[in-house]
Amino acid sequence: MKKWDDRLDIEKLCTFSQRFPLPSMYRILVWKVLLGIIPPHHESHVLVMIYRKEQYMDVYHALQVIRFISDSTPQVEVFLRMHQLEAGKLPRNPAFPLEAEDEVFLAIAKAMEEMVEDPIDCYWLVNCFVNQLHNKYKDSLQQLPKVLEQYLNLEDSRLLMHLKMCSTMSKLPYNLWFKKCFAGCLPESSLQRVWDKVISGSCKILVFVAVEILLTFKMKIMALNNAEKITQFLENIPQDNTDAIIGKRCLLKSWSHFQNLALGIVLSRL
Amino acid sequence: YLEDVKIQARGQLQAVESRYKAQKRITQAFELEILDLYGRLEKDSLLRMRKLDENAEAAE
Amino acid sequence: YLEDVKIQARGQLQAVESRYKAQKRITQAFELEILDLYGRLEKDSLLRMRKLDENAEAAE
Repeated sequence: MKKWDDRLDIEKLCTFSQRFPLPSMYRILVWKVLLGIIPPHHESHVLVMIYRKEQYMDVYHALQVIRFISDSTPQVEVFLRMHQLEAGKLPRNPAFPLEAEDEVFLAIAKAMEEMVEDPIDCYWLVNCFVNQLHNKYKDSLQQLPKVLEQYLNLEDSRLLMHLKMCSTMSKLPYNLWFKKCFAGCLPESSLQRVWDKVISGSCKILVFVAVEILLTFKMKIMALNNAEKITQFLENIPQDNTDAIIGKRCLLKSWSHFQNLALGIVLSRL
Repeated sequence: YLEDVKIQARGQLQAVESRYKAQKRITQAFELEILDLYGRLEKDSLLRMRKLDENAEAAE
Repeated sequence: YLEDVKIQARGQLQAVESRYKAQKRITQAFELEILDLYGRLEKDSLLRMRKLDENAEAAE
């Protein structure tokens, strides 16, 4: 008798990931399911992963044939070329300069590479994560700087005033925070917890983390009075402090508080 | 239950379809590469012919 | 009825599977073409280098 009730409940998984950090032993499995790499049925996982692996090998081999990659090409660059080929965006020549979106891909791939050991899993996760950012979140991501300003205004209007006085609001590292989803900016354990939320359906967490960073380094930021210096500092925040920012306190308590606030902001616009 | 079977089938179908689409992209990339390589070969043989002409002229 | 759904799903899966295989055969043919063209390009550039060497020797 076959078991048919071994299906993961996507909705429950999303709700759980929104509220708690995923247990690390299940993280990759849950991410793969949420990103649609494997279906919710346990029974299909082996078969579907065989297809995914074949596709990986097909694309990888093709890039070798057209001499886009060699054995010495770094893994993240291999992933980028694979992603470009699959999207029909492979440049005519590997020597062409990279586009801004390629840099975003590489940053996310580098961070993912450190979290995921298996290269096939890793490629699929990066590929589908980046696609999710492009497809599902494209419009919301553009709104995030505005939401950040509104949220910061509620949390600490003095800090917002200071940032505005130094004309920093338009120059904050939005690319790093929102497009790269903090890849290369936060240590791995924090990044995983932020990505749990992004993958399970909320890119507003990115605003929340950005504001927490601003609040944490408020003294330092208030002492700086020029946009370049502030931006430079924020792009290279000391990593030992950041785990605490994304710590339990923030992600469990303030996050739901923030969700309510964000909802308020959204509702007030209607 | 029936819904379940359908969802499961759809999951498998999506994976096979994506593998097929990737293969199609590969064909396109190979096509471009072949055109490019033919272009390079032709340029090379043109160059060689010009060289031969020049040598012939020099020899005259 | 459930059997029906399963048979239908299997049919769809097989259809995409065979499209994939067909596409893969095209890719393989193109791959051979690419390898051949690279071979010819490399032979050409070897020939050219040898020519240059000969010319240099002749000039000495």
